[in-house]
Amino acid sequence: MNEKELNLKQLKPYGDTLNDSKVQLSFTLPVPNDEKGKEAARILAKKMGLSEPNVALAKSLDKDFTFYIVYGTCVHSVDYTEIKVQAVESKVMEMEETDEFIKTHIGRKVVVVGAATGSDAHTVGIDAIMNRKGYAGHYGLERYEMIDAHNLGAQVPNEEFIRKAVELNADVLLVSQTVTQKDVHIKNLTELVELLEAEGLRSRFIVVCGGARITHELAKELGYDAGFGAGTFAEHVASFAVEMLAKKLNK
Amino acid sequence: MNEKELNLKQLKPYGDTLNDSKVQLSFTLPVPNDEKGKEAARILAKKMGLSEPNVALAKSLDKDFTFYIVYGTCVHSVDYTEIKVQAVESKVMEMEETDEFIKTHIGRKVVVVGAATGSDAHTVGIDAIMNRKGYAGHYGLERYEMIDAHNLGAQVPNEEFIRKAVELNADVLLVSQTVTQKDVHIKNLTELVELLEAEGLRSRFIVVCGGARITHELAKELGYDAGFGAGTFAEHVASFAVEMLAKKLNK
Amino acid sequence: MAEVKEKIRLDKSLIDKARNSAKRVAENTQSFIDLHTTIAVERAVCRLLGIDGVNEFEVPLPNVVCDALYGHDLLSNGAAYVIGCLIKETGLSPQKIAEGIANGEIDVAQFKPISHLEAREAVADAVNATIQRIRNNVSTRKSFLAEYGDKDTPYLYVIVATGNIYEDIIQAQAAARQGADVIAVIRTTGQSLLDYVPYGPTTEGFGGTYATQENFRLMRAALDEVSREQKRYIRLCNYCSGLCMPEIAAMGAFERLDVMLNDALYGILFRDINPKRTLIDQYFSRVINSFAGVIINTGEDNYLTTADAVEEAHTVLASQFLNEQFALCAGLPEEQMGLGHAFEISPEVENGFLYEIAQAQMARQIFPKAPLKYMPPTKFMTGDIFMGNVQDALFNIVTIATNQRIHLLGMLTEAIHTPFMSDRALAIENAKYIFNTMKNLSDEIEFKQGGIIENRANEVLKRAAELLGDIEKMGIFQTLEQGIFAGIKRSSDGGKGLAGVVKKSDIYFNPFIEIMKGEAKQ
Amino acid sequence: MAEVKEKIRLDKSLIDKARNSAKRVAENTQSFIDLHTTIAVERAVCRLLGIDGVNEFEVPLPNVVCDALYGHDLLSNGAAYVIGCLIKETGLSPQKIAEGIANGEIDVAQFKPISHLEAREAVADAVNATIQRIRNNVSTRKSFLAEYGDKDTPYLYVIVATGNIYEDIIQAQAAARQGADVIAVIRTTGQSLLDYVPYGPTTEGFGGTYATQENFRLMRAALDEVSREQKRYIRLCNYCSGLCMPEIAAMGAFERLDVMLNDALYGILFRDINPKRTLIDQYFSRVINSFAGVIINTGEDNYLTTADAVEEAHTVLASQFLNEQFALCAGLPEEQMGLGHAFEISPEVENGFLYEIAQAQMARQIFPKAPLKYMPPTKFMTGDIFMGNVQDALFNIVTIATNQRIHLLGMLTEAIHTPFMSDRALAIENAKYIFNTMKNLSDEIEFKQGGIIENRANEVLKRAAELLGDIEKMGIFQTLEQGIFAGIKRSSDGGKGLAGVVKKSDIYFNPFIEIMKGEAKQ
Ligand code: B12
Ligand code: B12
Ligand SMILES: Cc1ncc(COP(=O)(O)O)c(C=O)c1O
Ligand SMILES: Cc1ncc(COP(=O)(O)O)c(C=O)c1O
Repeated sequence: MNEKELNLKQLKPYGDTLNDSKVQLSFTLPVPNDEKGKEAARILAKKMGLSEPNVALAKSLDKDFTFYIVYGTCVHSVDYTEIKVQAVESKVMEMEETDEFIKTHIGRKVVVVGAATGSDAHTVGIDAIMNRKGYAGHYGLERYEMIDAHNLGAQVPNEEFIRKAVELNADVLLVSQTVTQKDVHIKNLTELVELLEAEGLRSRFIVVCGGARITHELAKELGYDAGFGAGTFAEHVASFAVEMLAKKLNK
Repeated sequence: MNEKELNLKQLKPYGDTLNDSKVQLSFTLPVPNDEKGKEAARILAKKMGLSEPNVALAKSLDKDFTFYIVYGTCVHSVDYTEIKVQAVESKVMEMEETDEFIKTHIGRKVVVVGAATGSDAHTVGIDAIMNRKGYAGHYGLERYEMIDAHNLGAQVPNEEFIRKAVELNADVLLVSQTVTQKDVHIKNLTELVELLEAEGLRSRFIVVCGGARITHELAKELGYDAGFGAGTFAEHVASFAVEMLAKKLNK
Repeated sequence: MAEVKEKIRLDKSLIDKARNSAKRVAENTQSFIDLHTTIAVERAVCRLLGIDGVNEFEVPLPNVVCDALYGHDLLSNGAAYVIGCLIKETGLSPQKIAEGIANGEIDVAQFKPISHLEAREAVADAVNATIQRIRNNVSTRKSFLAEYGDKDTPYLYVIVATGNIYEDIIQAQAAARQGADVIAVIRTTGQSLLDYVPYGPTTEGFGGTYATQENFRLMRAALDEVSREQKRYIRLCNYCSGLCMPEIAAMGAFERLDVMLNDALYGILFRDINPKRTLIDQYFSRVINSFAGVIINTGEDNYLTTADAVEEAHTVLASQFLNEQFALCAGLPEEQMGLGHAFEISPEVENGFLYEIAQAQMARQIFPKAPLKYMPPTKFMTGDIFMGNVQDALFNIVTIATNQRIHLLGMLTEAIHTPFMSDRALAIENAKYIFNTMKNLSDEIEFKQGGIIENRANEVLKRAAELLGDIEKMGIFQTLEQGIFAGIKRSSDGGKGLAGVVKKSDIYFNPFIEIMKGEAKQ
Repeated sequence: MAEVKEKIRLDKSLIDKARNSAKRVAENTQSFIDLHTTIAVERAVCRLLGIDGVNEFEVPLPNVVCDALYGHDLLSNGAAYVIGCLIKETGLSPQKIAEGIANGEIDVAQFKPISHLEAREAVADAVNATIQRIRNNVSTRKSFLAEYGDKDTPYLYVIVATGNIYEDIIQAQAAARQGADVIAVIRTTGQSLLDYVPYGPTTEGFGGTYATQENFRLMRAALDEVSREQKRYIRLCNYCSGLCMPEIAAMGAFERLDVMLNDALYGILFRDINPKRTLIDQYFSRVINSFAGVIINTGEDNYLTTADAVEEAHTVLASQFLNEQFALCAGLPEEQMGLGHAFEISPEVENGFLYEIAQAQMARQIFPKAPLKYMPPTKFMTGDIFMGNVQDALFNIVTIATNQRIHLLGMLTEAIHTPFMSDRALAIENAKYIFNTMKNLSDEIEFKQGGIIENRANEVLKRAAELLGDIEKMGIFQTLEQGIFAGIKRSSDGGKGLAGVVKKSDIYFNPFIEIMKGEAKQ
């Protein structure tokens, strides 16, 4: 019925009409708020692929800083049919199923050690995964019958984290990272893997990271077995970890 | 004092640090809200030049429509030193100066005819320029001693507008366009110039357009002598028009 | 809808004085209206008689018929009378007669006059069929509401305006699923000045979509689908305004629209339509809306897009009183009077929010049964969409704090474009958040006696009463000539459409007015 | 600041009961505090005696000196005593002595003991110089305020957090020009657990910028510049918290900071710093803040980032009472007590806004002279920046409706990143709009007697009084062990920094406490 058909090979943004390609942008430029600045904003928007950028707002933030809101029509499109999502591929099991799975396939308690590492003091994320009461009605790992969960809290240095993991004979390490300014999470996550490798311990553990800005893709890149972002519940991590552990042990 | 210097040849967006190139985007894609959709949003953002797009929000608008807010680091930059702004170049004179200028250089009243043309019913813009009381404390053309201003109101068809202009022996035509959906303003503005040309009248008038989404650049492209956007006052148009008229008459 | 509490003490005698002035203005005008008809009224009669479709040049048959009548100076007899005569003569249906006129087979000039009573009898079947059809629509609406219930908190009202009815449907359904209660399809620019209603589904429009009966039907069906899915009756709104005001009322009645923009003065002021034409047209349109159970929305908010919202607030109130009385003349019950007002005070005015509260609460107390239509900020919206969303939030707060009924959601991109699907979703999210987190706010807060709020309300009331006193003296036509509303001056013999105004002849009758007015207050 | 009106009727006897319980808890704790010192307290004494700079390994000289004292079990005598002895012996300034210790020329173990009185006399010049320097700062602030006046509406408080002090300055100046009244420089992650204060200007940090004295100085100068330009005194805030709490108080006093995050319990709960260490440290830090005219900001808002804001609201109030009493023990006047609370109820809670109003108004009435610090929504902010700006708007409304004092602006990008320059500007724009358009709101509205708001406030008060009754029975240490606050359990012998706690010897003295406490309530 539409004049133009939805073409998933050339997926375009939608404002109020299919394929109208409308996009909103905002950014600040370190220049005064005048016509020249607006033109700079338009040029930038054009480089980003907006064919007819409309500077809806130019607002002075200070003498030499101006904030722009720009609307326009984007020339780019996405081949939606070709998208392969890098996602954790385990089937998600309920708590009871996971416990059952561990009994059947592993035959002993799985030891999980978690912490917010480095200088990161945000515990809510790791607590959401590990604490008994869990998060948004989803129980945490401490409640799993077949999981022996150790939450080391926050601001745990990587060295200490590894020491504890060895001491507790961990199967799975859970690392939470919330602060991402200046990519501090990447530095910190990389350091952990490097330390593990240096000590020849990497293959001993399943290593999983998580946090609001963590994606599975990033985690894999950094040498982790998996990464979990916003909206994760304990069952997601647990399912993934025990399935992988079973494979590893029964190889 | 900054680690990186401000380089106006490669001007970049500013988030909280010079040259951090931070940009915010939002758009809707006609796809379901899932991981694949988020990836599509990231791919689009990458095509727009965001090197590390972070999908801060994916919000369902309907089953097959999802709204994304994306932050990222833009790879593009602008050569600010090369920007030439297409702007109206007349010096802006106060009402009294303009009247004086007309007396000296033209020696008779200047006839200005204005309207919101086509189906556009927005009169506030043209009224702001023409009505005696003006706008935001800036008197309108009707108050100018040496200007004979005729405001024809809104929804004036182009044909009628031209007829009136000829009848009133106009020097200057002012056209206001507010509605821009589906580029209706461009169609309407183009039509006026074509009609004028067809009737051999184009050179007889100074023709100026204005409106919230009108730029001088666009106006020139469409064959107008000037275009005025948001924040215009009567004195801007008056200065431009009388200066151009004086040149034209005294040639 | 929640009961109105007397939260600010208003001078009751001033309310009565203002209302009485307005009543006399409306009654005086009504005696003028009763003597006249218009070409649009007669086209509406044609439609109600069942005439639809277009000729080979895309001219709607109601226009073909009425232009023919007009051309032969027969319009003063009323379309019903002439068609009645032709039915009697030919035995054809009104539609066939119209087609006959269109293809030249029937020449209206040649019609055989019969008596008033005979003509009435001749159209009776067609009239009754229509009356029944509209009654069915009213009862369908009632059964939807009986099944799903109706909310007693403010309705979330959003617009769609893509220009393409199919795209509008996608947007409307999405909005309804997100929580919208009323969907208004905005009309394309310029439609109000067309002296005919376009025909069929349309996909091209600027700033809105053509109002056609087929577009009404398509959207109604789409919204019924979502109503069933969401178990919530989604109301449909369009514009009963412009040179075809009564025809659109008829179309809306046929297609079960629930809400209609319909103002006694809007067309005069904002579209330069002739005052006489508009006043006559609005009367019949309201008779129809009233019968069809349509809530009308009046357009006082528009005043504030040109006039200052602090200075001219009393003109809004005065106009509400006038719209109320004109509506009562047309038999429209208070429960269907969506009198309009708006949140349009500049964000830079100190204590502007308190004035908005004052005016909104005042309107509730003065029109306690009316489902007031409250309009969002538009004039002071800028390209700053973040700030804009906050302005809209404050508007949402006034609504929940004063219990407005029809709440038109503000769009953060108001100054930029007609709403994107996402703009609407953000607006709904904004309002839902506020209505929930402030659910009982209006019950919890009281306003200081003799404070800024109470004083402001009484000041506006006082000025409105004075103004209505003046208007009563001048009468409506002179009032319009003086530029009292929105600073716009309109002479009784200027503007578009005056030619379509015709004095009724002695034989004139409009079979619908009587039935509809009789039954309106069901 | 505007007078507090009794807009909700609170049970006065419960307020008294709660306050008395807190008073006894604080007094009992104070007897423990008085017997002890810590390595951080002594480093602060060193700083106040004029010791600054770092050794070749970047270790600050106050650490070098106190580590040496600690190593030789001399810390219990207090740094002032030992340095007094060394001054007497060498005739050198404290700074030269510290440098001597650093380069090995002076061996603290070899110091020649003298009498308490003689030691006091030896440090007197250094002490007086510092006291004078701080007094000058206080009077500079006063003359700024005398010249430009001070607003009596809420202060707009924003943070800068780039990690780079020079970039912070650009942002801070921009914000101040936009209308910010208080600029807080957020600290880098992890600094609170460093047992020393880094030195010099810094350009690397994560989620914030190192608190160093040089950074304080640079920012102070930058803000003074804008103060002069804008004719408005811009206040500077930093964090007096963590393992170096009293040292930072000293640095702030030197560099004329105006506001300091400074809580009696925060470090214990949120940084797992040893409870004894924190309680001793907070005491001296508050003595200094009090003398330097610094408004402290307490951290009760943090409870609600982990605990539920509806369920646990009473713990916030209980903690405010405790902070108040601990502050009084340190001589801090009520006018400098920026007790913390926060707008952290889920946007999905029905009538959540009414609860926020209730809690905010209650806090104002219970602590009428305190310049309350009110924190914006953080926990329920999401990546939806448009909705976020509305949440922040509602928070702004509560502030203006209840007259809060130190108003921390919420950022629409709270869930995404530390603020961009534009985020801050949008936040300021949001607040300025609301504070202006609702200027007299708090004066205009009244709350229904026995309504949701009043009942909620009394319920929170009741639960807080009960809790404080329990705490009074348990004492502060056991309370912390039980996890009463934010659900976090802390044992008196756990956490970081316990080793730095030392029992004072008989010869111990801290020359600053006496002078500063004596003069605090100027
Ligand atoms: C609460 C909070 C705090 C509390 C933390 C209390 C505590 N005990 O954790 C306090 C007040 C102490 C705090 C302090 C600071 N914070 Co803070 N804080 C937040 C806040 C408001 C909410 C975070 C949160 O609790 N989310 C809820 C949890 C459940 O979500 P989550 O962490 O994403 O976890 C989920 C998933 O990510 C995943 N997950 C997380 N970890 C893991 C691990 C594994 C293995 C797996 C499988 C899954 C997983 O599962 C969880 C459940 O679904 C955010 C802003 C916001 N609204 O997001 C800022 C925020 C995170 N904080 C921030 C900052 C900078 C700080 C400070 C450095 C300075 C400051 N601005 O105050 C300090 C110091 C902290 C430090 N040293 O690290 C920034 C981070 C910016 C950035 N991107 O770098 C934010 C975004 C605020 C901001 N805009 O400035 N903060
Ligand atoms: C007021 C208003 C109305 C009033 C108009 C009353 C009147 N008598 O003019 C009413 C209510 C009638 C109205 C109706 C409609 N409107 Co309207 N309206 C607005 C609103 C709120 C403000 C416009 C305004 O008055 N601005 C103030 C003036 C002073 O600014 P300005 O026009 O830009 O003029 C300045 C400059 O541009 C310049 N200028 C302008 N003209 C000229 C000419 C010359 C020669 C020169 C030199 C300079 C110049 O100088 C002026 C002073 O500085 C805007 C939204 C917004 N906040 O911007 C929507 C808006 C313009 N309307 C819009 C639309 C679509 C409509 C409708 C079609 C449907 C609807 N949504 O209601 C109808 C029908 C109108 C029609 N047939 O054309 C859209 C346009 C979308 C687009 N970009 O295409 C907007 C943006 C709202 C929206 N988001 O949907 N509208
Ligand atoms: C009563 C009324 N009719 C009609 C309209 C719409 O304008 P148009 O006449 O262009 O359809 C409005 C505008 O808001 C209105 O308030
Ligand atoms: C009292 C107090 N101190 C300190 C901080 C900051 O944390 P950090 O200890 O990481 O500097 C806060 C956080 O908001 C606080 O409220």
